[in-house]
Amino acid sequence: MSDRVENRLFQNRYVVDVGRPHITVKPHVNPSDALVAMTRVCPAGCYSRNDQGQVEIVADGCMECGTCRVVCAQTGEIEWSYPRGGFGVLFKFG
Amino acid sequence: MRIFVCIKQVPDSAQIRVHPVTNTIMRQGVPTIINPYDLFGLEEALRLRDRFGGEVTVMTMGPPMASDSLRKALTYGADRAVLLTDRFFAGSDTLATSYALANLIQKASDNWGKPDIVFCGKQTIDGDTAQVGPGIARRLGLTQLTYVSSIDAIDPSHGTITVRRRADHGVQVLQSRLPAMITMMEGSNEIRRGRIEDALRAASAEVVQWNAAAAGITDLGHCGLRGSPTVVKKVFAPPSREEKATLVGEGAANPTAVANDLITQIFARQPVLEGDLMHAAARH
Amino acid sequence: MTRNHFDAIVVGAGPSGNAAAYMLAQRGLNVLQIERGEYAGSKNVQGAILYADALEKIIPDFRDEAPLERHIVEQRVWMMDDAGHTGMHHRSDDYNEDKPNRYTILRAQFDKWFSRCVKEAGATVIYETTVTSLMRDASGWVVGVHTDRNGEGITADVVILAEGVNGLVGRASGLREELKPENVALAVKEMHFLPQEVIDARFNLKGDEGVVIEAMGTITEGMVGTAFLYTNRESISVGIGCMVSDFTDVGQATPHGLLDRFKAHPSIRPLLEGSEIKEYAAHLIPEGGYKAIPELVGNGWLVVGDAGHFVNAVHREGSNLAMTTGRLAAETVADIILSGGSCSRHNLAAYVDAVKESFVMKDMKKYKDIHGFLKKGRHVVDLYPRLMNRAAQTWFRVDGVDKRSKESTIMREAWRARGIGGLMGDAFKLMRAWR
Amino acid sequence: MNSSAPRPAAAAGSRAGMKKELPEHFRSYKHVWVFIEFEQGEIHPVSLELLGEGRKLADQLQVELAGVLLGGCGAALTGAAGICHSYGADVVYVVAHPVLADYRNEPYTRVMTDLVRKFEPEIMLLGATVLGRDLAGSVATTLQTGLTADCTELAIDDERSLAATRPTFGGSLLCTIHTLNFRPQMATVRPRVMPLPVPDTSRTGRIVEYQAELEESDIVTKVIDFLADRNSESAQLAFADVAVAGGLGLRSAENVSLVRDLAQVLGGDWGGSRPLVQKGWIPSDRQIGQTGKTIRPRLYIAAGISGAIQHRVGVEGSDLIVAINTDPNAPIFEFAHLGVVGDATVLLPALTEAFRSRLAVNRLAG
Repeated sequence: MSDRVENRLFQNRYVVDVGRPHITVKPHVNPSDALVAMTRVCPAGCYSRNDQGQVEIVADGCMECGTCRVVCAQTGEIEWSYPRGGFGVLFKFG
Repeated sequence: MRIFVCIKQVPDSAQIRVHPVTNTIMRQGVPTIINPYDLFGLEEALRLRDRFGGEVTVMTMGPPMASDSLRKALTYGADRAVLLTDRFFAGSDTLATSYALANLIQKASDNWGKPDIVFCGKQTIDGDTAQVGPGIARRLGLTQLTYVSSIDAIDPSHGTITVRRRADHGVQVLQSRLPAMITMMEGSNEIRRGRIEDALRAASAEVVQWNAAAAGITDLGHCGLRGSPTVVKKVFAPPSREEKATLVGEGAANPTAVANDLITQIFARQPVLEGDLMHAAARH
Repeated sequence: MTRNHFDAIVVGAGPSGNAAAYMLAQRGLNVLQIERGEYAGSKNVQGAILYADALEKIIPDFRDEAPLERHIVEQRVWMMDDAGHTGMHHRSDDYNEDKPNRYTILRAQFDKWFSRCVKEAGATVIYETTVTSLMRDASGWVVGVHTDRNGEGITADVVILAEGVNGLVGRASGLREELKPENVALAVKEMHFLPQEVIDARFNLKGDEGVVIEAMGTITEGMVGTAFLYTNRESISVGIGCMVSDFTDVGQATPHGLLDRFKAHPSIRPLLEGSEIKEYAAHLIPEGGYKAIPELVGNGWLVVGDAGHFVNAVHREGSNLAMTTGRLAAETVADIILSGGSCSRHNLAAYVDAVKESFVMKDMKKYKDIHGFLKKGRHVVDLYPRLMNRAAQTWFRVDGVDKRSKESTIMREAWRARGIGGLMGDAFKLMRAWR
Repeated sequence: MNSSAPRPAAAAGSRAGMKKELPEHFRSYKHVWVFIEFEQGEIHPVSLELLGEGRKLADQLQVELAGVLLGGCGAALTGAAGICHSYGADVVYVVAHPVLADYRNEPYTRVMTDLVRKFEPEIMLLGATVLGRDLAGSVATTLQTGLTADCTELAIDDERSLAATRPTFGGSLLCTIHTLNFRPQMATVRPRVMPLPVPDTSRTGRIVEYQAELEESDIVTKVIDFLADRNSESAQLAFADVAVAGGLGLRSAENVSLVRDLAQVLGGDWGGSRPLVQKGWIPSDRQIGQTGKTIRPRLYIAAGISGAIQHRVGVEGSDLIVAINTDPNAPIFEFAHLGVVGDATVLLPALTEAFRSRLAVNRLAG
């Protein structure tokens, strides 16, 4: 039960920049192992695989750690930038 | 146009949690923000200024740290910020708050001229009363236009304004006269990001700070706890709902049977709803 | 020039950026600091332990005002297997000194305070503004920054990049290479709130005393990493971190699953019992060590803190290296500008020399091989803790077996698991890496 | 320094906080009043709910319950006054004047304050509707009395004082507020919190007609149009009595129509969870949940929505939550009132049909 990552993220504070996701997965047919690994390794559980096997991202709960950026740097499958100033996660304790 | 915008620094209520065991409120780390409803008023004010020229003054009553919120309003592009802060205001209810703010607006008018429009948020997210705006309007004799979803026309030189206002079953189109106190509906606009120049200016701008005396408030009997007719006697957490959903339609023969079971249960719990739905269906 | 020109622009308001901006403002320079979060600290995550020395050199009387949680009187290092832990506890009343050496802090609050100091020192600080790129002149010299706000770019004599581990600006501008998964650790952390008295009682503390637990072992499921538990005034920070490359290639766990397992460990669970979680955070830690330190200066720019990979992974130090590099950078820049010099690569090299002279680079150098050792010798994080716990249990359990037999059981198990050559080799390599 | 955030009971020595003898000039204030919202020829249900609640308060205080009806047409108001009687009012103050035909703050405030000064009620209740909130603040400020907004519970304490309980901080806390030394004690009350009383058509009462002195030329605000919601296409989720929403359990964009069909039969509005917006199946103004809309309908039907905490926050205030989901362990069953474990794409059409025939049958019978 406590493994449900969204219940943890609910404790966090976010200002979501609606309609401007700061991370996007480029269109693909077969994701690389690195990208598939993110469905498990992303600490915010932002990545998931759809029925056709492609990896999708919903970045609303992103904590901007950069893990996916580093992991997928070689494959070039994702576009990663910081959210616009003031948007994204806002740590209360850090 | 000369526009005043009243804002309030509030705790981000989305971050407030009630401890599930002790049933007490957990205050640690709850950040303060500008009351989100105020931002709809601020944005509308900035748009009017951009269109007609003039200036936007943001103001608030609050503790000294409320100047952070005012400074943030400056980064959005407001021209001037005023903070009314004094220990005499502690514990103000809506009546005492509207007294202090009306005086603040009066004093600001003496300094910088009378406003054409005073914007307030529809309500605050901590108090949710929606009463301070109307209170200010009443005290200053401003035209009261609450729950405005758009300003359709405005003529500052003739002092006329046409707005759409949210009513309970539809939208009223109202034509009225300035000066007015307007509260904007949520979703009617989106607060801008200030330009880099606004951010730089705000970083070093002075936030004008007045205490009660500086704002010309001499009758402290109308301020703070003393000036508040209402008294909070008790604060408590709502009881949490323990029981889970009652499952319906288990073992039913087909979807239609499940649906009928469900409808029976719904109307058993909401007996009035059935009549109202019929009523509504008949009207269609 | 225009009113948008500054002596220096500092990108980021973490420990390194705040240290740099503060020192520059103190020296009378016209400084602009740009932070992308709503407030300083809103994007920052750390355990977090503050090492007094580095901050004292910047704000000597910081103890009077800074939001500090507890000063640390006890350090526990735990080797964990699935059922328990074997460890070392060091506690001393000497730590209850006038000016304690280490404190736990909450970064969001601490950074906010530090940022206020920066403003009071006279720097211009803007928030909610993301620097998107560096502005360069025709010769490639860095002359300012562009932001994600509308309006013109802002120019300065020098740009100090204190942008943190991801370091997007510097990377996008080609100042340094992309991070490698084997050079960064991903750490996740939760904030558990408990009444102060409960924490005092559970950890045998009074007043502002605090305890730090660092743990390694089977909790990281074969990955290279550590877990931690720090006491704050009325909360406990609990977290775990492993190398990113291990997360992808070695482990099978999710980061939060790993944290859950650590929290459920019989040695940890009672410490957190009844707590309320109020935040879940994740962050990267640059742990590539000495060999991963990028180019630090160039014409019109220099790099400080995490962006410069300044983290001592062995001693879990980072924020003190950040503050120190920020301070050293500011001193270099102030010397140059106040003497009318230009912030060329050549002149800014004085910063690199200063870093080399300081404990920062000396420590980084000392452990330059430890990283490779841990990576190759994964058994250090898994096998040895298991062996230690088995050994401890064999040793302490009174069960009618004579002590000499127990000793030989312990040794036999160690040999069987790793072999005498392996054991000797590990000891030798570890010694060399540590030296 | 909050205008209304909870603060501790007044500190000793503060004037308003101390329980004093009510000032002499307020002693004559008696009776409980309910402002009756009367628009487009109909009484707002919240006013009838308040008559039910006001009846209890009046009985406890052993005073009269009065309704206050303002409007443009005397005949219509008389009819409405009869309804007020049947819902429990002993007396109805009727003010008919052409200026009062449509609600406007200025003339309504003037008439209400005049009435209070003349007839001196001790309690005045209004619905916490757009109209009620617009009016209450002006009236309370003019009368310089206490107003507790958005109440969910009313009671009389043992000192004959109105104890008004209201949620604050977005509902995470409740506080009970008194107006001790000023009259009338004013409160606005949320719609659908108090039960609608059963009318007694045999009940009668008095009507007091009051002549307001108003001139249209004195009123600066003119109503130039009214655009009724029922003629509007845009999402009215925030105001709908019934809301139906779909989640990923719908499985395809085409199946969103199943949600829409049910909402239509129920005369309600429809929406969906965040993933549907992200997939582009529904427009963003129909997103329900924390980052979308917060809704408080009387009936909320969630089809194929697992009920992550973000969604829960957005719908928790609904009177009755019905969940349909294939996963019996879905979190939505933790906070729904009624649940069906099953496929939403199968159940929604069945439910639509069943509702359609049930409402039609009843209509014929009625």
